[in-house]
Order: sequence, then C-alpha cells, then structure tokens
Amino acid sequence: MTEKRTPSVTTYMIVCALLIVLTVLTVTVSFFDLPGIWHVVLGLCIAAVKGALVVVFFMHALISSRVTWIVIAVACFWLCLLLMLGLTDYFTRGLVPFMTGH
Amino acid sequence: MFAQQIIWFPSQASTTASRVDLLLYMLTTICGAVGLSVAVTLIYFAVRYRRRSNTPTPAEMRGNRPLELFWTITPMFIFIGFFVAGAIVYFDAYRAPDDATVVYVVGKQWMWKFQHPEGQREINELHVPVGQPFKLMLTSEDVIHSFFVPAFRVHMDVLPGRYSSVWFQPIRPGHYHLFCSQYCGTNHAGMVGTVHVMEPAEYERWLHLNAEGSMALEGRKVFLKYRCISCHSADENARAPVLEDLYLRPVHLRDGSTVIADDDYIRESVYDPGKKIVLGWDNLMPTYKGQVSPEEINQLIAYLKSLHRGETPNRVEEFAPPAATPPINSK
Amino acid sequence: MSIAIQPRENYLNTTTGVLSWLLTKDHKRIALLYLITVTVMFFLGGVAITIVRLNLMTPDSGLVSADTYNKLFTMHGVIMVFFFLVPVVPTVLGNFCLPLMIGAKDLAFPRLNLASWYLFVLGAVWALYAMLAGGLDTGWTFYTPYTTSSSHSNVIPALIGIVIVGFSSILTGLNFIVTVHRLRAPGLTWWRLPIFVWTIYATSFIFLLATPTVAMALILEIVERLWGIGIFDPALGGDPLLFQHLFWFYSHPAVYIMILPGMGIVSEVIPCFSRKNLYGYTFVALSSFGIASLSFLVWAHHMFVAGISLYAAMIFSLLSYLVAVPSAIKVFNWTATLYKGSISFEAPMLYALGFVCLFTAGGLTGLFLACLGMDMHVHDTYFVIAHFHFIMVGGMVMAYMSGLHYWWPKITGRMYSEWWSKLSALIIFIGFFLTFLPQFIVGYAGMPRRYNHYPPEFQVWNVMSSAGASILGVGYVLPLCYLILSLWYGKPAGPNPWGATGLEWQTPSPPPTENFATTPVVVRGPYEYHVEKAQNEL
Amino acid sequence: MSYEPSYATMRLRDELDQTAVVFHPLEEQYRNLEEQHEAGTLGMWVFLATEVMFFGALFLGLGAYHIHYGPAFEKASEKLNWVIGGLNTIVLLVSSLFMVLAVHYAKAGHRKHLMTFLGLTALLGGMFLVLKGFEYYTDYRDNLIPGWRFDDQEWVKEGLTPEQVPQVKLFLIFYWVMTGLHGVHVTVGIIAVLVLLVLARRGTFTPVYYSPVDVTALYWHFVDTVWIFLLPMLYLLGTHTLADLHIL
Repeated sequence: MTEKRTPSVTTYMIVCALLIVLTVLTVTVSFFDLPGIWHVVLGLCIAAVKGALVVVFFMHALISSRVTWIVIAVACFWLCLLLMLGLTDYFTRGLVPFMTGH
Repeated sequence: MFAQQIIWFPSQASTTASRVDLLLYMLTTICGAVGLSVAVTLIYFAVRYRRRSNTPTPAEMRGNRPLELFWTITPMFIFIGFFVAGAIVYFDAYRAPDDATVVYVVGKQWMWKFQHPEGQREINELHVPVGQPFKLMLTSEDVIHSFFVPAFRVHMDVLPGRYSSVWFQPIRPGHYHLFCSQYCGTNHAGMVGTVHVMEPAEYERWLHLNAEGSMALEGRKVFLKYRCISCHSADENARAPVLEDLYLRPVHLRDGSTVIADDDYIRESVYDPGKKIVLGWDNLMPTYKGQVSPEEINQLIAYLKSLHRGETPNRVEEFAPPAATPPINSK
Repeated sequence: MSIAIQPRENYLNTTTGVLSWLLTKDHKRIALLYLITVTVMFFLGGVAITIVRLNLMTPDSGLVSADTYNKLFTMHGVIMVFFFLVPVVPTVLGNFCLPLMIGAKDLAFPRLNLASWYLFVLGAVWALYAMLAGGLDTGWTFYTPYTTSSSHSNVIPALIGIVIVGFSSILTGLNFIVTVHRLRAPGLTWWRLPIFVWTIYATSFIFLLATPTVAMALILEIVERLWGIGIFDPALGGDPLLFQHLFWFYSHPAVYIMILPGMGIVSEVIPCFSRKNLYGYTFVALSSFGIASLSFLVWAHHMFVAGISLYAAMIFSLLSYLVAVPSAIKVFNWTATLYKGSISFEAPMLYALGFVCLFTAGGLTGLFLACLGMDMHVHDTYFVIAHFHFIMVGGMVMAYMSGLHYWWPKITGRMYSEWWSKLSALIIFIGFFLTFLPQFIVGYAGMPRRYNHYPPEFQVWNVMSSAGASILGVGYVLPLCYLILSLWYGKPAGPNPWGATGLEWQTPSPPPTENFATTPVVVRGPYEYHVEKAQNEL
Repeated sequence: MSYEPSYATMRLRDELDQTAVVFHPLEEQYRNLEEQHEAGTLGMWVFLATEVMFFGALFLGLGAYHIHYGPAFEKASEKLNWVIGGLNTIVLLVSSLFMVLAVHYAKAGHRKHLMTFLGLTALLGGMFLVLKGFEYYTDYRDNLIPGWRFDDQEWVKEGLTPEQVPQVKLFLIFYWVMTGLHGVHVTVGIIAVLVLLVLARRGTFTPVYYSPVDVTALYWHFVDTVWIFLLPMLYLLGTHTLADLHIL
C-alpha cells in the first residue's frame, strides 16, 4: 500500500469548506450583470479550480503514482482536443465574407 | 460509344477541372514513385535475401538514427507541399468571382430544383452558358444531399436549414452528369441530373424559350390547356398541320398563295381560323376569339417560336382520376 | 527453456462442457469465443456485399430493388466496421496473445473480459435483429437528419446494438491497458515489449478516448428519433454537422483501431521470417503512439465539403498529413528489416508482405484525400471506397490473416496445410487488386458511392471489380476450410514452430490454462534472433 | 481464486476491533494484494478518463450551440431552478467529503467510522436525488419539458423571436440529457456505496484490503466533479436577479 503522506481529516475539511465557498462565489457571480460570455468564462474558471481541488485532494491524485497523473493529463488533454478542435469550426463559420452560408 | 468507355477521365469542363487534374498528376507521380520504390525494394529484398540452405543467421541490425530522421522529416516537407497545393485550389474553388450569376438550388428527396435569376425554373437539368461564372446557392428541403458534377470537379454538401455555396465556370459545351453524392435514402441513385453547357447564343435562346417561367413554356401550357394538341398533333391521326418549325417560314395556302407565319398570321389563325386555310387540310378549327386572351396569344407565339422538329408533345387523352386513387408516388 | 513436449492437459481440454466455455474466465477461451463470433459476422457482412457487387454488374440494377440495395450496403458497412474490423484483432489475437506475450497468467480483469464478450454478443444480436428483421438503410455513418427523421427502417435497435458494442470495446481497452501496466513479467521493461503489445496498447488508448463520443452521439440520435425533439435536425434548430463532428471524432481514430494492431502483427511476423531484429524498434514503437495521438486531430477531413468553415478545413487538412508520417516510418522500417535477412515465405510472411504493399498503396491514396483540392472532387466517390478498402481489407484483413496463421499453431497446437495457405494468400492478394484498383478509376471518373444504378460508361470498371470480388471471396473461404480441417488432420505444431523469440512461444501449444508453469523472467529485448540460435532449433 | 493471509492485519490486531487472521481474496493473475489494489485503482482512473470523453461529447454540443444561440440559451438558463442546482452542488460536495473520510477510516481500519461515513455518503446521494426530483417537478410546472410540456408562446412573450424558440428547446434538451445522465451516475454510485456498507458490516475491509472502497470513492468524486461543471454550464449562463428566488 502506498504509505505516502495521506492528507489529514483537517485537510479534507478545509478543502470541502473551500469548495463550498467557491460554489457560493460562482452563484454570486451570476447575479452581476455581465455580458453572457463572461458568465461562462468565470463559471468555468471557478469550476476548473473546484474540479482540481476534488481531483488533487479527494481523489488522492496528490499522493498517486505517475501513471495516475498521466491518465489525468491525457483525459484533460483529450477533452480539450475534442472541445477546441470541434469548436474551431463553430467559431470560424461566417468569418469568410465571400462564402455565404459558411 | 466505345471510345467513351475507354477514356475514363471525365472531361475538363470547368476552369477548376484542369487544376484538380494537375493535383492528381502531381500526387500520382510523387506517391506512385514512392509506392513503386517501396514495392520494388520489398520484392528485391525478399528475393535477394531469401533463405537458402547455407544462409547464416543474419547479423544484428538495430537501426540508424540519421536514416530514421531522414525518412521522418522528408515526407513531412513533401506533405506540406501537398497541403499548400491542395489548399490553394480549394480556396479558389470556394471563392466565387463577384460577377458570378447566382442560381438557387434546392435538393429534396430525390430531385434537384434550380431557379435562375431571371425566374426560370428547372428540375434535374441545369442549363448554363460557356465562359460565365455561376455561383450556386444550395439548400435542402429534407436531408443532406451533395451537389457533384464530376466534369466540373466541384462537390458541395447541400444541407437543410442553411445555404452552402459552390461555383464553377464552364469552359466546354456538352452535357454532363450531375450526381447527388451524399446518401439520401431509397432513391439516392435516382437523384441525378444533367448540366447542359451551351454556347452563349444558344443559352440565350434557351433561357427565353424553354425554361419554366418563360413565355414559351407558358405558351406550351396554353397549347395543352385549349387542347390544340388533339388536332395539331405530330402523329398520323392529325387533323390539322403540325406546328413544328413554323415560325417565320412560308406557309402554302389552299388558294395558292403563300404567307409568312409571323406573329400576325398566328394570331389571325387562332381568332379567325377560316380566313387562311393551309393547303391540304380542311377547315375544322372553331374560332377561339373570346376564349384565348391576348396574353395567351403572345405566349402561344413564343411557344411556336421555340417548337422544333420532333418536339410536339404526345397526344395524351386525359381522364379524371377515380375517386380512390392511391397517391402517385407510393408503389 | 521450457517444456518441449506436447502437453496432455491444456486450456482447451482442462474442463469440458458448454458451460465451462460460456462461464470461462480464461483469456484464451474468451479469445476463441470472439474468434467464432467475429468470423460469423465477417461472413454475414461478406454475403451482403456479394449481393451488392452482383447488383453492380449491370448499370440498371437488375438484381435487387433500391431499398434492398441500401439495406445490403448498410449491413455490410455496419457489420464489417463495428462487428469485425474494430474488434477482430484486439479481441481475438490481442486477448489470446497479450497475456502470453507479457508473461502474465491472465488479463487484469478476467470477469470484465468475459463481460465484454457478452456485451459484444448482446450488441451484435440487437444490430442483427435490426438488419435482418426489416433492415436498416441509413449507411454505416448514420448521418442526420436522414437517420433521425427520414429513414423508415430499424434505426433504434441498430443504434442500441452499436452503443452496446462500444461499451464492450471500452472495457476491453481498459483491461488491456491495466494489464500492460501491471502484469508484465519481471524484466519485461517497456523497451522490451513486442511491437504487437505496443500497438494493442495504443489501440486500447483509442478505444477509451474515442468510443465514448460516438456512443454519446448515437444516444443523442436515439433520443432525437424516439421523441422527435431536435438535437441535430436543422428543422428543429440543430446542426447536422455536430453529429458528423462527434461521429468522426470516433470513426476516424477507429480506422487506426483497425490498422494499428495489424501493424503490430506485421512487426512480429517480418522479423520472425527474416530472422532479424526489427529495424528501428524504438521508432516503430513510438510511431504507434504518434499514430494513435495524431489520429484524433484529423477527423474533419471527412467533412471538407460538408459545410465546415474554411479555416477548420485548412487546419484539419494540414493535420491529416501529419498522421501519415508515422505510418511512413513503419513502412520504411519493415522494408529495412528485410535487408540482409534470411527470408522464408510461409503463409504468415506472405500475408505480411501483402499487407505492406497494400497498406502502402492505401496510405498513399489517403494523401490524395487529405489534399483539399482533390477531395473536393473525389469525396464520396468510389475513390474513397477504394482507398479505405485498401487500408481496411488490403491492410487490416491481410494483417489479421497473417496473425491468425502465425499464431494458429499456438492457439490450436496444430499446423495447417502449407500449400493451401500459401495459395489462399496469393488468391487474396490478386483478388484484392482486381476488386479495388478499378474502383479508384471509376471513382475519379465520378461514380458516387452508394448508387445502385449508374451511367453505363462506368460498367466496365464495375464488372472488373465484381469479378475481382468473386476471386477475393474464394480467397476468404479457403482459409476457413483448411484451418478448420487442420484441427483434426493438422500435424502437431510443438511449442515454437516458427522458431520465434516471443514469450508466447516458450510455453506449450496449446498453452496450459495458467499460461506458464513458472513466471518467466525476461532478460532481452524482443526479436533477438541473432542470439537465439538454440531457440531456432526447437 | 486463492487467498493470501494478510500479516499486516495480525500486526495491527491490537489496534483493531478484529482479532482473527483475515484472508483476503487475491486473484490468481496477481502476485500480491498491493498489485491487485493498484490494478483496480488504475482501472478506475482509466474508466473515468472514458467518462470524461463521454460527457465531453455533450459539452461540445452544448458549447457549439451556445456559440451560435447565445441569447436564447441565456434566457433559457435563467428559467432553470438555480437555487436547487446550487444547493445540490453543496450536497454533493459534502457527500464527497464523507466519502473521502470513509476511505480515510477504511485505511485506518476503523470499521465503525467507515460504516458511518459510507452511510452518510449514501444518504446525501439520496438527498441529491430527492432534491433533483423536486427540481424536475418545478421544471414540469414551469413548462420546461420540450416535446411534452412546453409552450412556444410563453417564450415569445418573454421577448424571444419565434426563431429563437427552437434554440430554447435545444438548450433544454441538453439540460435534460446531461442532468439525467448525471442522475443515473449518482444512482449507480449510491448502489455501489450501499454494497460497500453491507460488506463493511461483514468486516470485509481491513487496512490492507480496502480497494473496493478506494475505487468506488474515485467514481463518486468523479460524479461530483461532473456536477461542478454542470452547474455553470447549465444554470448560470444568464444574469440572475433576486426576484428569481420565486422559482422555488
């Protein structure tokens, strides 16, 4: 068994408190009258921080082997790949003025 | 016919075609050379180093880093060349010239509908003049189709709910296949048509005489509406002269004189058919005064202008369909 | 090294009865279950395409109605892609050989492995039900809105079947990855892994990352069709291209799911029959990962004329060329492996050499399709059909045949007829060329795919193609006959009939249930033919 | 299946409430329990990577449509019950805390605490589902179910054009598919946790053998993480005002 420094109960509590604070924050942000895109950007940034906290502390990525980190990295990278390459098309349609309908 | 089967290249009927073929030649030459050299090397090695009774166990050979890098990086540069060449052709093929004539195209299961800017409409046939750029605005009524004319080397999916576009500039008169190349259901293979590329003068004539929405076609409808076809038919039971190739030709009358079949003569023949009777025929025709409107006369004249040998419609008796007819398109 | 005599007890006869097979956790038995299943699927798909090819002999479609024709080519596509090409090498040869090649007793999760097979069968039953009872006429690509709103055939059961099979693939891939990570024999470091293991590992990686998206896309199609609500249908506000993006995000990498294990097989066979170590091992191993990773970056090259944005088309075209580089590396290295070798021409080698030729041709014509200007003309024509059959049939099936012939003595403990196997390799090679070479030509001439009747000027090429297909058909039935016959009449193979170096050859044929009497310890890299003279004499 | 005596258990027995030598199931393909545990953990991580792509496909769809139909999506998002959405986030986060504590005590060999926290996790999971059910009821009440209960006119009155109404439906379909799928995952998780609870009661888990708890916890946290992303992607696209509180 990996006998690395397991986080203590206190650490878990602090992380959970932090997560709840961030949840309240993300809901609060939605009350500001921002342009639509900023709601998404801010919401996803906060969510990314929260997700990272869960993965690193609750899922013990911190004390896991290198292979686990590689799996995490690959999953995140491939998700980005799917989203970014897929959205490339959607962002750039209509950018070329002479191609009606594109 | 046989020659056509042997020559498998579709004709280069648009400005894009030769450029695409050039890409083909370039890719075939380079890739063919690479492929052949791999195959030849493979066969040569296989024969040269085949196992014989006295072949010793081969020595260790792990690889050679410079060689590996060479055959990693060289293809990369060649490929970037391919990309650039292809991208230029693609870019130009999608960028219609500003003066292109816009034709709207609607695909539906399983036909193509075209509408020219002057309002003429066609189904499964597209007439275009040589030398003039055409931009097609494509959309679909139901599922995805794809507009594909091999002779033009253009290809564009036709999507429901939005317009996509494609353009071409025909350079060679002829009749070319139009295919739907995106699978669209049962009769996908029947969603074909013809693109007629014509000399500009011929196209002008066609544009005014033949296409739906044109005077001539309206005239044809008038011709059928008043059942003119039942006597002026092209078969042996005709009871009146056939009207093919009539316009501006001399007509020999029963009284020995000759008239030129111009607009006035045609109008007169409809409103007062007994006045000038054609040699060899009896006067059976009643007057249509009060029935055929002046506009319809104009349309009839336009139709007769366009009516050439062999183009008279067949005489078809019309019956009212029985009450419980199944819809026509169900089998 | 280990036992050289024919063992009395092996995985085939250790327990008997149907239940002992249906409830087995032994990876070797599960591999055989898969072998039977996918072979049945292969011949079902083959029957469908036989009728299609017969129909295409005449331009006016004399044989079957348009509707039947559409159902037949859909059946061919769906079965061959989802139920044969994608699963065949990983589940049959991978399942059988992977634990043996890494010196493990079994896969990491044997029960999961059996569950995968049951999922596969369940999915196959759904899909076959859809296709045989009423038919499916959407084409294997399931494009919306045709699939969701226009088709009147059994779309939903077919989609359910394919989603289920997708999960089967995912679980298989998961199993392989964990196995390779955790169960390698002592001393078997990553750089001592046979290339087949590398490629199966890379394939599993694609299974895991690509399959979920197509499963989700198909689930969304089911939702859309079932409740008539719009997700992809433009009439209801959706975008049909979104489906194509999700579909090809899986289905392009899926091509590499098919071809990568084939490359692995060839990388085993060529060194073995030239008695040399694989040239540029590191590059070949890494290029497997190069292919697996880059394969995810190129999917939209199926959509160049589908209405995607110009920028996206440019980006995907450039990336598509990159994926060809690692494939080229492999071809060059296989060729170089032959150099100064001691080459013998048993059936596996013949198939492997055929693979290299056909795969090279298929790969090179892929460059034509990645070229934007060319694709504009040949997209959705027979040129595309010919190209991907060169990869999938000429490449993948040839490699599978090579692997099957290579490991057949290990699987069954028997040798097959040498003469017949060589003959069938030759017949398949010739039949293949005759079938698909004319399709390049008729495709460039403009014949669109999925046409049941066509202008008469294309007939010459179609007749040639159909003639070739009949030769190909004979080529595929032959191995079925002589391989089955070898079970009774084949002479015992012994543990290592080819004098090969892999760990799988160091255990008796057929192997005992626990694979190795004692866990082997690995001291060398793979393909060390120059030092294994003693091994060769076995 | 063979059994390996876990000597560690004997060494620790004074600290534990178990006194017998406990045998742990070791599958024959593994050399020892540690290897088996690591294989299980890696298997779960790899499976979760698959799940990421599974949900990723939905995120791509939602994102693609959001780019093109921004205003309609924001309008539709404002109608969702963000109060319950937010509350549920906290419920799941706390359940994750309990789950990680369950793992913590499993590793420490504290059976009672293990059972308590497993029970609490399942309870909060159940609470999530109940709240979700109530949220679905308010959606039903507010005509937010395209294809079943949906009124085009309401949305036109809200200031959307008739062309935007299908876009609202599109958003709602993604809302239903994504939350529904997530709900299925939560349900599976609750069942798994309950099974663990039964096993823990029987004393199956010890400091050397608690792999199922660890693996299930990974899954549970993942489901939590998915929800963390669903919250802003579905509920928080538009601008809320305090008046929106009435949607409860």
